[in-house]
Formats: sequence, structure tokens, C-alpha cells
Amino acid sequence: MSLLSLSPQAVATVAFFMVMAVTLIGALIAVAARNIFHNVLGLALCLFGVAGLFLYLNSPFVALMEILIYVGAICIAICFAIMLSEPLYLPRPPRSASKILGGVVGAGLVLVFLGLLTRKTQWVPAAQRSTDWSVTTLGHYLLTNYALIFEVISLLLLVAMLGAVVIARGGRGSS
Amino acid sequence: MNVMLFGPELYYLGAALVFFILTLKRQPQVKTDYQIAILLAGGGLVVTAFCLFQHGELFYKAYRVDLFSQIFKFALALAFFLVLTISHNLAHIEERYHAEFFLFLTTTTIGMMLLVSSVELLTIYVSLELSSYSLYILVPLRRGDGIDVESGIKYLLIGAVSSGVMLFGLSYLFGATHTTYLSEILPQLPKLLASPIGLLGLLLALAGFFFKLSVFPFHFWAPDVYQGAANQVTAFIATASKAAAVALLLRLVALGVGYGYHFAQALVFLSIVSMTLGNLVAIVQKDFKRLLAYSSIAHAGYFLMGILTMKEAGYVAAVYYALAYLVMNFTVFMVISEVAKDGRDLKIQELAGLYRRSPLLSLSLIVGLFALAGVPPSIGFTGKLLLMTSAMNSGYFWLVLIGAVNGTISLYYYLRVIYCSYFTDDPNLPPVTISTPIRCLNYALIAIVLGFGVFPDRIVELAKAAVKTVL
Amino acid sequence: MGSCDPVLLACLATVLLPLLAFALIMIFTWRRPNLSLAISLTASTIPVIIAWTLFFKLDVSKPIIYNFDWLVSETVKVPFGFLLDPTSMVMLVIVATISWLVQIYSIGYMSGDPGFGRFYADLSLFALAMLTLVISSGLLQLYIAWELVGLASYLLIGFWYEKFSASEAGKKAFVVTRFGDIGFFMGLVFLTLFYGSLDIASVNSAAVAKSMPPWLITTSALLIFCGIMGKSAQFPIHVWLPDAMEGPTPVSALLHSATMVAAGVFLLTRIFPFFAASATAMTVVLCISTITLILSSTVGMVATDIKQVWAYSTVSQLGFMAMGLAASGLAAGTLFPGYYHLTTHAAFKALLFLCSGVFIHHFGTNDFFTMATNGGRKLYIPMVTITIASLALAGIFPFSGFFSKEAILGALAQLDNKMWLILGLFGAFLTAYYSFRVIFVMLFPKPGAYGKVPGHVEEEAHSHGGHGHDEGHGVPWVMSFPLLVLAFFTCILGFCQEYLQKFLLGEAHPHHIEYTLLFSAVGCALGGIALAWYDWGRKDAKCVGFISKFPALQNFFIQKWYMDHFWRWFLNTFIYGTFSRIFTYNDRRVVDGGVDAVAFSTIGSGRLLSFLQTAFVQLNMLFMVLVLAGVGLYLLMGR
Amino acid sequence: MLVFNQLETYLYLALVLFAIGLYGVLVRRSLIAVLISVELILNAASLNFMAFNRFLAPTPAVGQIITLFIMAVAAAEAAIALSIIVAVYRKLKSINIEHATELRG
Amino acid sequence: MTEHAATFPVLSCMLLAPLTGLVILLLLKENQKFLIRAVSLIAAGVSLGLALYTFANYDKALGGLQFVEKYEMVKTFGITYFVGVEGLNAPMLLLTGIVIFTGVLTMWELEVRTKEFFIWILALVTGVFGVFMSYDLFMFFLFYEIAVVPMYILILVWGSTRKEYAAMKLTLYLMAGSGLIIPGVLLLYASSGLGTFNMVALHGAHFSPWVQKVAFVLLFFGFGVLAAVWPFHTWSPVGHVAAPTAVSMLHAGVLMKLGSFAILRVAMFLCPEGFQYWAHLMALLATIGIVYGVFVGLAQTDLKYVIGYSSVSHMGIVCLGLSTGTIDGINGSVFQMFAHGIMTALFFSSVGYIYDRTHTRDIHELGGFSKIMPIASAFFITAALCGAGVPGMASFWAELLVFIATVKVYPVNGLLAIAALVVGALFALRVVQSTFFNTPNPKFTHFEDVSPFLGLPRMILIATLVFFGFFPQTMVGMIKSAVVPFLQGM
Repeated sequence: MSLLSLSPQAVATVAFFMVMAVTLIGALIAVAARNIFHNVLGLALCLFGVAGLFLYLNSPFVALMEILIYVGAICIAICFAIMLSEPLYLPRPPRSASKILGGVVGAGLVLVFLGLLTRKTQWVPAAQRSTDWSVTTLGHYLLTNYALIFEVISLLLLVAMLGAVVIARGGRGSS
Repeated sequence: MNVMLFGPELYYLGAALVFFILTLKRQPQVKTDYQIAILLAGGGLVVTAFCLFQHGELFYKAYRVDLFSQIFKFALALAFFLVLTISHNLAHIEERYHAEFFLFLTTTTIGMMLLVSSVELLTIYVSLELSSYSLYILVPLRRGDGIDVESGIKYLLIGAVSSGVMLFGLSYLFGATHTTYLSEILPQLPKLLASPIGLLGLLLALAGFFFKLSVFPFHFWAPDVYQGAANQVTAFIATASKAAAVALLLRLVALGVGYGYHFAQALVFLSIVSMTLGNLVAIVQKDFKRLLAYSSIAHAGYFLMGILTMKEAGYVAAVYYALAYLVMNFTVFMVISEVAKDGRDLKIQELAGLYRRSPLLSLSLIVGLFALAGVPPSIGFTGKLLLMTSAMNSGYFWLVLIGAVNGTISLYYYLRVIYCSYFTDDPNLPPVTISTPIRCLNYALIAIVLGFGVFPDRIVELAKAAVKTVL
Repeated sequence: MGSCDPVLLACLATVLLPLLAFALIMIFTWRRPNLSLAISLTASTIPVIIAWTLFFKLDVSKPIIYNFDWLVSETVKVPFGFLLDPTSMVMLVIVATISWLVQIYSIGYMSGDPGFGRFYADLSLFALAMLTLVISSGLLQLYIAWELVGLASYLLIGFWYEKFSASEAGKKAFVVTRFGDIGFFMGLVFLTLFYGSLDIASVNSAAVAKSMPPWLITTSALLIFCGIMGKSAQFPIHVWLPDAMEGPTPVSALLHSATMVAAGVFLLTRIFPFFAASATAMTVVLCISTITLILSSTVGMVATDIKQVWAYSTVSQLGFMAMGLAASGLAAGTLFPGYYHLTTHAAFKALLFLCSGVFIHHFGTNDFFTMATNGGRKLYIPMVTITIASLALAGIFPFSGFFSKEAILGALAQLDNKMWLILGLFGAFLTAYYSFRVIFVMLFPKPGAYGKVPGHVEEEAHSHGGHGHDEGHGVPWVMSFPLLVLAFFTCILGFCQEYLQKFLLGEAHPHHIEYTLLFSAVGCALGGIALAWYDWGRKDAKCVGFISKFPALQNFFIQKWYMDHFWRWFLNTFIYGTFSRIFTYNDRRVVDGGVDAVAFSTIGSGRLLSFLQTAFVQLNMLFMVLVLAGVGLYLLMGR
Repeated sequence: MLVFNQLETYLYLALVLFAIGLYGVLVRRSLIAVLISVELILNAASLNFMAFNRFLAPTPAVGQIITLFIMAVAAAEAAIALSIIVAVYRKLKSINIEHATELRG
Repeated sequence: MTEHAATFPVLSCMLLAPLTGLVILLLLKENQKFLIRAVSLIAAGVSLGLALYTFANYDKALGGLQFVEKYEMVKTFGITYFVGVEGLNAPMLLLTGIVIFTGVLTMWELEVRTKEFFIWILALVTGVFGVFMSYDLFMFFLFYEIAVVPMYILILVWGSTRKEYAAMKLTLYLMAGSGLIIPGVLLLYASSGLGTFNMVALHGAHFSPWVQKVAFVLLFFGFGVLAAVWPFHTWSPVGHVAAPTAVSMLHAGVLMKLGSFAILRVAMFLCPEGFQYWAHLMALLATIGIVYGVFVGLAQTDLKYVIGYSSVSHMGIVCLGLSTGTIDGINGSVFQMFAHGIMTALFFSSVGYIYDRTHTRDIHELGGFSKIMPIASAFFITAALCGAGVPGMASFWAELLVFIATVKVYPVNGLLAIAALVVGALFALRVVQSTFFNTPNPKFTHFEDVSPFLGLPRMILIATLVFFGFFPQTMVGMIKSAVVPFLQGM
């Protein structure tokens, strides 16, 4: 009952925090867990979270794409790669404290730095803002203003595919 | 839309298609493939030269064709062609992948060509990635016992992180300016520089190009990749890739005249550290390509010297030097690939007795290295001096002083190489035979390096005209 | 200055003919003795004729000056020119004549020597330089000739260069005289800068005293005197002259007794008025020349090498001349006494050397005890002429030395301080003693009695150098002819005093004969001869010399007052031992070491920096991030 | 103002993601884990773009398109990276980044 | 400075002669030795002839720059090909012509990699000619470096005695000098605001005292390295020892003069105030160099080391003369450059002859060479005497002028330098004595003396020395015609 009494905003806020938590926890798992498989799962979790954030940012289409491409393609590919490479049962080397310290310092510095800057910055919205969020417009843009990139991306993907094939096959073929 | 505007890109796209078809063949025909490749490359050179004086805008102003871009496209086509001329013995790449090698080389060339014409951030990013990814693939394509993939993965990691950082920076730029078009960013530049996040975004965005140019501190990939990649691939990275990076940096920096004192100082710092570090570390190298990698780091510092002047003369010098660097660096790589016929990594000592084994190559080597060291009468000397002149004209006395002292340091290791090739001898090493086309290539390169060094006016005027189009 | 002026042509011929000879022989004919001889002799005969002709025919009571621009910079203007005045005319005659005689003499002396052509080339070079020196119109030109003379001396002393001692002596001569020349050069520089002209006529004029402060005149004069000390072998840089006797004897006769060493004294006379302007300088000259006189006389007493004896004698006589000039300068006298002694000395000392040369040539040794033992007195012409020359040297009437010495002693007597006179007389005494020591030993040899003579070694006569001789035949006429000519001059020059005086000074001073002085001088000379007779000549002479009564002193003299030791020590300790070593060490370690250190530290820093490129890509990336953060921080701070 | 309606929220979030990704890149030994971290970085950038797109940009399509392209690029990158990782494993028998230490100096 | 254009491009021909020779050599085969030598000789001969022609036909009364040629090279940066002759560089051009001509003759017997050798030599000479005739700073510097770098290869391949070390040291040292020159030159270029490298035009620009001081000190030390200014001289003995004969000749004879000439031509000409500010330092370093050179030379036993240090000392004299900034001093200085160039060439060519046969340069091991090869010895002795400052040789006059000028301006330095002459004589004669006098070492008695053909180059050198020793005004008048306006300009 009490749940119902919450305003939509409150619900959205709570949900937002949950999404945020999912994102961050996923990200942390993705980098902190020692089992590589857990990392992938963490990544997937994080990506789901990001997709959720995209929803909050008014773009269900991109959120969907996020899940499709990232979770559906990239994570799976990573899983395959894991299976093709190092067995999981191998003993893992212990963590190195100094390395972690370095990582924390490096990443922390950037975090604090950019964080402070972000806080200080006064973000100014554009004077005239279109409210056209339709996917149609998106498609229109893709085929007009961004047509070149669109084509280049296709080439890029082709190159990546071919390259992946060539490289992944290469070692085996020669032996 | 005028097809001629997009001519080179289309041509190379077609070439890529041809190579793609070639990859599909079951039985590799190395010789035929190579002949096709060199023909296509030569054709590309012609097409690019033909389109040299095109100018216009394409794709809703995301793509700009002007003398500046066309000169660099020509340079890229030239590099592509030159690298193919020394690809007649791709000893370290399996025969069945030769067609793929040509394909990826073509795609990376396309990427760079797009890069030098792009005036929109996303286009820049994507074409940068296109050129990079093809190279990521080319590097581990080499047949080797581990350093090939090691260098490949290191290249990729550093590249991925750099481009990630760049992208992150671009996002801030986007946030600050609400646009991805350089032409629209330009009017907002003062505002951008006034806001800390904009400034930092710019810095982060430059990271990707610094990575390409192997400017300190984004230089770490260079030695490993130079050493680990096949000689021809390294040659391409060392020539075309550098030229493209210079072009883009120029375009970005030439956007506005008022980057301010501190921005320039930061670049001065990077320039000084780059050249000093590169030169100092190069001294202790034993592998020739690795040495050249450090030399390229040092040269990145020199390029910055021209760029950071933020004046026309500096840009002209930088363009001139980029073209010069392409030719002279290639001269050295040609020697490497001809001497190391089996595609191995060339230790400096393995150059022993080169003057006897192939006098012509040893001459080319000397000319190339002296040019890199900035010894007259070479294109490198003139270029370097023009860079320093423009830096001095902008008041960077200490930068010039340090640059000049660095020239001395660099001479040390170039001379060590010359020492090996010219003085030491190892009777076990066989003579190096070179084919007639390569012989002609040698003569041509020597003539270019020396000729344009003494009579640089044409190139300088061309560069000046080109720079005028981006200002 | 028409080029057809016969006098000018004569001057030019005098100078250029030897030059031509030198060049021709050096470049073309040095392998062909006879041709070389012909060239050289021609080139030396013509100047003799010219010199004598000019001497008698030309009126030089007013100096004749020819000047051409040789080099014109700003402050430095060097003319090339000739100054013919009495002083130079006399010297011109002396130099040309003796040089000619020596060339004739050398035909015999040097015959068969492999370097015959070279010898004549060098002699021509010397003639060129010396003649130029004599008649040059400016001090700088004189200096140039002066240096060239030194060069010729160097070449001739080291003529037998295979002999270590000869080449060493040549080097020593050159360097030591150079040492003095530096002073000379500095003096010239001072004159150029503070006076502005190096023209001899102008330097001698009264204008000098007006335009230069006295201290500067003194300094310049003393500096120039350094050059004179070097060339004329004055204490303490006389050490090269005795060693210079390593050269062939004709060379010793020509360069190291008659002409070249006299060039120093000649210079002193040349700019006598300039020197006379500074009493301080003159006093210094007097002191130094007196020390030289005494020193070399005492050393001459104990030498066993005949040439050494004459060498020290030369040193002492040069000192004597300088004394005379200095005394004249101080007492407002004229340059005549010193210059007169120079003239007579040139004749009799050349004669002494040439005679000794005959002996040396004949017996193949320089030790006059050995010569005597081997029958030196049988060579009549040289024996007679050497005795004449010794008498002249000792200052016995009527030989020329008597007159000139007496003139100098007269000048010394004019000084207030009589100490100088006494020292001069003492020098005369010693001179007589050591010269007759030689004569008596030669005339009355006592074989077997010389064992105790310090320095003398009983030895077989050995062949000298490689120019052996045929026993049996007498003295060739080419060698005896010069002896006779010189002996003639030795005899008559004494009676030309008034003529010369008139020629030189334009007026003949009435000749006062101060009998006290005269008798004391002759007495000293005779005393010296008597002592020599007592020690060496009489039948049962002990042949050890009176000085052996004082072993310490004798040793001191035999060691030549330890001057050679001093210089050797000086050279080893300071030049080689200190400066050279320190500088070399500094060069190797500090300067070059510093450079190498820079190079190595560069390489080292390269090695150090290469560790930045670790194999661990993440470390590199961390570095990347940190630097980027740093740059970002800078940008934001600076904004 | 609602927290999810604020630009800064997203920016901070993206920044944290970026930092975490950077940390992973700097620390993780497994090549695959590093790749995962790189993906995080790219996502952080995408999030930034989307956020700016939502709150500041004049046309909302641009940011979305950029994000889409980033995804495509990321996919391509992953494909290449993974294939190289597999090749690394074949040659070095390990995907531990610290085992690839042949090149140095 | 007035300029008189050339009716015929003499200077370009002088520059192109070696270059053409070089290109022809490239086309020849290594085993066509005679042809190779002949081509090199002709190339050198043509340059020498043209140098003589300019020297003789330079109109002293007219003065200024003559035989001027000007072509624009790079408009954007104001680079022109601007060559000319005046009293200062005419002697240098002549010197270069003589030394290269005799150098080629000296190396006539070279059998190892003949073609390459002459190629590099001609390249080097092109650079030297270029420096001496250029009046454009950029081209000046370009030629300067062209002249310096071939040295590395020449020493490395045909040298001896620690050649790797020496070649590297020499080249790096000189290039480090360039490292100072570049900022100096560019500072002048930039602060003139004229946007031209034309030296004559830059001379008219008014540089601030600060710029002048900084630029002068940079240029002085940068060029000073090549002129072996103390304490930057240590490359010189090492380098000379290692270099082959003709290279030593060219290097000590001509290249070192590039340094001093450039100090005069660039540093002093463009930064007169800077010169005044640093002149005392210059004089001090020069004096130290003079004294130091002779003392260190005294302790050396390697013939070439001795000559190397004597060069340090003699170049000190050059520098000392420059530092006075007076007509006499600069006259003497330039004259000394010329004289020392010829003299050192003679030195090295004589030593080279002996070394080529005996393969030793240790003065204790040699000895009695006057007996074995009288002519070769005579050459060396002449050079040594010239080095000791004996009159009748060109260097005497030069030293005379310098010393007098120096005593006037810096009395103490001048007197010290004069005093060093004694030690200089000592060390020259010491070498002569132990090498050429005394008893011959039986090991070497079978060697033959210089043949007339090989004697020819040495004779030319001696003749030059003697000619200018007897007729100094030929040279001094020439130099003076430029020095007087030069100093007025300052």
C-alpha cells in the first residue's frame, strides 16, 4: 500500500538508484572479481545498467541496441574467447599490492580531477533545442549527415571480421 | 556530387574490393597478387595526383576536400605505393595471407585518407579507428615466435585506451559546444578554452592523435610495434601513419589562433620531453627498427615544434617536414626490408659490410639517416631548420636550443648505424642483390631527399598554399 | 727612387743574389756539389765586390735611405728598405768578405761531404739574411733578417744532423736565441705602439725621448737588449754558443764568431743613440756584459776542445764589446770603441777558427792536446796565423786587438767607477792566458803530460763525421788562402783606427795615449802570456794550469759555472715537469675527461630512461595517465 | 530537481565508470579482463554523449547516433582484440599480460 | 656594403666544379682508379683556378662584394642563394682551392675504396666553398654542415689510430657546436623582424643588446668548437691523428678556418655589441689556447698529436686577433687563417707520406729521416719552421700583426702569447730533431724519398707560404680592403 502512495517521481528515483547501483556493482565486479567469468557477468550486469540509464535519458532505441550489441554480441564473444584461451582452473597469480595502488592512484586522480571540474562547470544548454526523439529522425540522420560514417563503420566491421578470422586462424594454420 | 572530389577514396575502396576478392581464392598466387597490388597502388598514386587540386565539401560538410587534405592524401598514396614496392618479398607473412595484407593496408590507407579530410569529430574518430584497426590486424599478421602477437596486443591495448580517452574527451567537447563539426566549434573556441572542462576535453581529445604520432607520453607502443611488426608494416606505420597524424593535429590546432600561452607551453613541454626521451633512449638500442621507433618519438617532438607555434610559418614547416619525414624515413625502411630479405628483425650489427654487400643501399642508408639526423643537403635538414626557424620566430628560444642540442644527440645513434654499415664487415654476410626497380627506387629516393633539400621552394610554396586552406 | 739607381741595384743584388743561390741549390742542384758551389760562390763574390766598391766609392756621411712598402696594415707598417750609413757599410764589408772567405775555405774543408750542396745553400741563406740585417732600414726588417740568421745558424749547427749532439745543439741555439728574440720582439712591439715608427733613423733621433716616457724607453731598450743577449751570447743565455761548435768549423768561424753573433753588438751600435738615452738600460748592459766577460774567460781557461776555447773567447769578447759600448753610452762617448773591436775581432776570431779548422780537418779531433801530440805545429801556415791571431786576441802590439782593446779600456776608464776598468783588465789578463795556453800547448807539445788535464781524454785521432782526409798532403790552398787574407787584416787593421774612426764618426778624435792605461793593459796581457808559459809552455811545465790549485773553482769552471745545468734543470722542472705535465694532465683528464663525461652521461641517461619502456604495458599506461593528469593540472592551474 | 533529471548525475556516473575502467586497464592481468575494462571506458563515453544529448544538445539525434557508432566500433574492437588474444594464447600459452615481456628497453 | 653582380657565374662554377666531379665519380666504377683520380684532380683544379681568378681579379679599389650572384631559394622564409667575394673570403677561397688541389694529389696513391674517398672529399669541399662564399645565413649554415659531416665517414673508413672514437667524437663535438649555432642564427633571424637570412640585410637590422650578447656567445662557442677554441679543442688532436692525410689537410687546413671565419663573418659582423661585450672572454680563451697548445704539444710523442696541438695554439692566435677588433688584428687573423691552413696542410701531407710508409708516428721510433728521405723531411721542416714563426713564411706576418694588435688592446694577453712563441719553437724543433735528425732507424732505411710527382703538392704549398712570406701585401691589402669597411660597419 505504501508503495502505491509513492509518487511516480519517487518510484523513478528509487528505480534510478537501483539502475545506478546495478551499473556500478556490475562495473566493480567486471574489474575486481578474480574469476574471469565473473568479470564477464559483471560487465553484462553493468551494461544492463547502462541500458537502463539510456532509458532514463529518453532513448529506448539506444538502450535496446546496447543490450543487443553489447550483451548479446560482445559479451558472448568474450565468453567464447575465454573458452578458447586459458583454462579457468589454472592457479591465478596473487594480486600485487603495488599495482593496485598504482591503478587506484591513476584512476583516482582522473576521477577526482574530472569530478571537480564537472562540478565547477556551468553546463549551458543549446539555445534552440529540438524535441524530435523519433527513431525516424535518427534514421534520417544516419542516411544523410552521418552517411559517410555509416559507410565507414560498415567497412570497419568488415575489416574487423576479416581480421578476426585471419588472426584467430593464423596460428592454427601454420602449426 | 562531384566524383572527383571523392576520387581517391573511391579508388582505394575499389582496390580494397579487388583485394577482398583475391582473398577468396583458394590457392594463393603470390606473384600475381603482388603485381595486381602494385599496379593498383600505382594507379592510386595517379588518381590521387590527379585529384590534387580538387576542393569542395561533401557529406553535409563533414568532409572537406582542400589542397591540404589532398596533399596528405597524395602523401598517403605515395606511402602506400612505396610500401608496396618493398613488399615483393613478404617473407614474414604467410603466403596465403598476402592478399589480406594488401587488403588491410588498403583499408588503413582509406582510413587515413578519410582522416585527413574529416572536419567532424565523429568522422575523425571513426576513420581513426578504421586506420588503427587495420594496423592492429596487420601487426600480428606476422609469422613469429611471440613478439608479433605481443607487440600486436600492446599496440591494441594502448591504442584502445588512448582512443577511449580521446572519446571521453570528445564527449566533453560535445557537451561544451553541442556540436561535432569543427567549423562550428571554431567560433566557440574562446568560450571552450575558458571553461576548464572544455580545455581538458581538448587535451584528452588530442590524446588519440598524440598516440598516432607517438608523442610522449603516448609513445610506449612505438618501440614494441616497430620491432614486432613485419618490416613493411612498420614502414607503413612509420610513414603514412605519421603523416596522417600530423595532418590531423594541424587541422585541430589550426582551428584557432588563440589557444593561449599555457596550452602552447604544455605542447612545448611534450615536444621537449618527446625529443629528448626519444633521442636518449635510441642511443642504447640494438635493434634497428626499435631505434627508428625512438627516432620517430623524437621526431614527434620536432613536429610539435612547428605545430605549437600556431602560426602559418610553423604549419608550413610542419607540413614540409611531414612530407620530408615520409620520404626519408621510408628510405631507411626500404634498406631494412631489402637487407633483411627473410623478413627478420634487423639488428644494427647485421648491417655490417653493407657498403660492400650493396653500395647503393648503403648510400641510401646514409642519405636517409643523415636526412633524419638533419644533416644537409637533405630534405630533413631543411625541414628541421624551417621548423626551428618558425619556432624561434614565435619566441621559443629554449625549445630551439634544446631541439638543436637534441639534433646532436640523435646524430650519435644514426652515426652508429652508419658506422656499422660502412665500416664494420662480416665476411659471413652475403651480398645483397637488389632488383632493378628497387635500384631505380633508390636513385629516385636519393634524388628526392637531396634535391628537395637544396631546392625546397616548390614544396614550401605548396605547403604554404595548403596551409592557407585550413587556416 | 728610380729603379735604375745603381746604389739601389747594388743593394738589391747584394741581398737577392744569395737568395737566388739558396733557392736554386735547395730546389734543383743540391745533389750536385760542383754546380752548387759555383752558384753559391758566384752569389757571394759579387756582394764582396759591391761591398768594397761601395765602401770606397760611396759617400755615406749622409745616410742613404731607400724605402718601399712591404706590408701596410694600420698601426703596423713594415717598409722594406736599405739604410747605407758608415755603421752599416763597415759591417757590410766585414760580412761580405768573411762570408766569401769562408765559402772559399769550405771548398777544402767540406769536400766530399754528402751534404756539400746543402751546406752551400745554407751558407747562401746566411749571407742573404746577414746582409739584409746589416743594411736594413727598419728595425722590423732587421728583426726578420735577425730571425733568418738564427734559422741559418740552426741549419748549419745541425748540419751533421745524424749526430745527436749536433742536432741538439742546433735546437738549443735556436730556442735559446729565440728566447732572447721574444724580448726583442716585445721591444719592437712597444716601440711600434708607443712611438709609432721602427725606422732606424727615426728611432735614433731625439724624437724618441720626446714621445716616450723614460721608463718606457728603458723597458723597450732592455727588451731589445734581450735579443742582443741571445744573439751575442750574453750571460745568462750564452749557453748555446759553446754548443754551437758542433757545426762545421767554417760555420763556427763565420756565424759563431765573426758575424752572426756580432749582429747583437751590431744592433747595439745600430741604435746606440736610443740605448744611450736610457742610463739604466746601459748600466744593465754593462753589468751583464761584464759578467759574461769574466764567466767565459774563466771557462775558456779550462776547456780542452780547441773550438770550445775559441767559443768562450768569442763570448767573452762579445761581452767586452758590449762593455765598451755600454761604457761609452754611460760616459757620453761614441760607439767607436765597441764597434772597432767588433771589426778587429771579426778578423782575428775568424782566423782563429779557420786555423783550428785546418787542425781539426787534419787530425780529426777537436782536442788540442791530441792535436799537439800528433804534431800540429808541423802545419806551418795555420800555426803561424793562429799565433798571430792569438797575439791579436791577447792584445799585443802591433796586432789589431791591441788597438781595439785599448780603445775599449779607454772608454771604461772614463767611467767614474773604476771597478769596471779593473774587471776589464782582469778579463784581458784571462784572455791572454787562455789563448796562449792553446798556443803553447800546440807549439811545445809534451806528449804524455796531459793525462792530468781535466776533460782531456787520451785517444787516437778519429775520423770526423765522414769527411776523412788523405794523410800526407799539406794544407790545400783554398784553405790557406783565407788564412793569409785574414792574417793580413789582423795585422793592418790596428793601423786603420783613425781612418775607420773618421769614416764612422765623420771626424777623427785626436788619439790620446794614456800611458798608464796602455801599460797596465799590455802588462795584463803579458802577465797572462807569462802565466800560460809557466803553466804550459816551458820545458818542465806541469801542464795542469794554475787553477788546479783551487779544485773547487776549477770544477766550477769546468762545469761552465753550472749554467747548462741550471737551464736543463729549469727546462725539466718548469717547462716539461710543471707546465707541460700539468697542462697535459689537465687536457686528458679535465677538459677531455669532461667532454667524455658529458658523452657518457648522455648515453647513461639514455640507458636509464630506457627502463621507462618496461615490458609491462600497464605500467606504461599508468605513466601515461599520470603525465596526462599532470599536464591537465598545469593547464588548469595556469588558466 | 530530480536526481535522474540532472546532467551532473550522469556525468559523475560516467566518470566513475571511466575511472573503474581505467583502474581495470591498469591493474588486471588477464587480457580479457583488460578488454572488459576498455569496454567500460567506452560505455562511460557513450553515457556522457547520451547525457549531453539529453540535456544540452540542439538535436537529440546526434548523441544517439554517436552512441550507436561507438557500439559498432566497440564491437569491432572486441572482435579484433579477442582474436588477437586467442592468437596470443596460442603463441605464448598464456593470456596473462605480464607474461608478454619479450619487448622492452 | 656595395654589391657588384657577376658577369659570369664564377662562384657558382667554383661551387659546382667539385659537385660535378662528384656526380661523375658516382658513375665511374671502383676499378677505374686513374680516371677517378683524374676527375677529382680536374674538379679540384678547376676550383683552384677559379679561386685564383677571383683572387686576382677582385678589384680592391672598388671594394665591397664582387662577383655577386643572387637567386631566391625559399621565398616564404627569405632564403636566397647569395654568394659573393670580398677581401675576407677571397683568401679563404684561395686557401680551399690550394688545399683541395694538393690534397687530391697527396692522396693519389690511395688504393682502398678510392671512389668513395674522393666522393666524400669532393662533397666536403663543396661545403667549404659554399661557406666561404655564402652571404645568406641559411645557406651558410647549410654548407657549414655539409662540410662537417663527411668527415665522419672519411675518418672512419680511411683513418687510423682509434678512428671510431675519434670520428664519433669529432663529429658529435662539431655537431654540438651546430646545436649552439642554430639557435644563435635563428635568434638573429627572428629578432631582426626582416624575415630574411640575407646577412647583408641583417647587418642593417638593429638588434637589441640582449639579443646581440646571447647570439654572439652562442655563435662564438658554436663556431668556436670548429675553430678549436680552448676548452673545446680536444676533438682536434684526436681527430687529426685518426684522419687520413688529405682529410687532416683539409680539416686542419680549411675546416678549422670555417669556424674562425664564421666567428668573424657571422658573429662579429652581425653582433658588434655582443662582440664588444664578450671580447675579453674571447681574448682570454684565445690566450689560454695559445699557451696551452704549445705546452701540451711539448709532451706529445705522436707526430700528429703534436701538429694537432700546434693547431690549437695557432688557431688561438687567429682568435686572439679577432678579439682585438682592430684592423691590424683582423688583418693578421685572416692572414693567419690562410697561412696556418697552408702550413698545416704541408705538415699533414708530409707526416702522411712518412706514416704511409713506416706506419708509425711515434717520434721516438722515427729518426734520421733527413737521411732516408731528405725531400720529405725538408717539407716537414719547412712547415715546422713556419709554425715556429720564422720570417720569410706567410705566418710570420700574420703573427706579427696579431701580436702587435693584441698588445695594444690586451697587453697582458699579448705578451703572454708572444712569450709562448719560445715554447712553440722548442716544440717544433723537438719534433724535427727526433724525427728527422739523429741516426736513422734501420727499420726504415729502405724507404724511398718522395717522387717528383708526389712532391709537387708539397712544393705548391711551400711556394704559397714563401710567396706570401715575401709579398705579404698581396694578402694584407686584399684583406684590408674588406676589414676597414667591416670595422666601420661595426
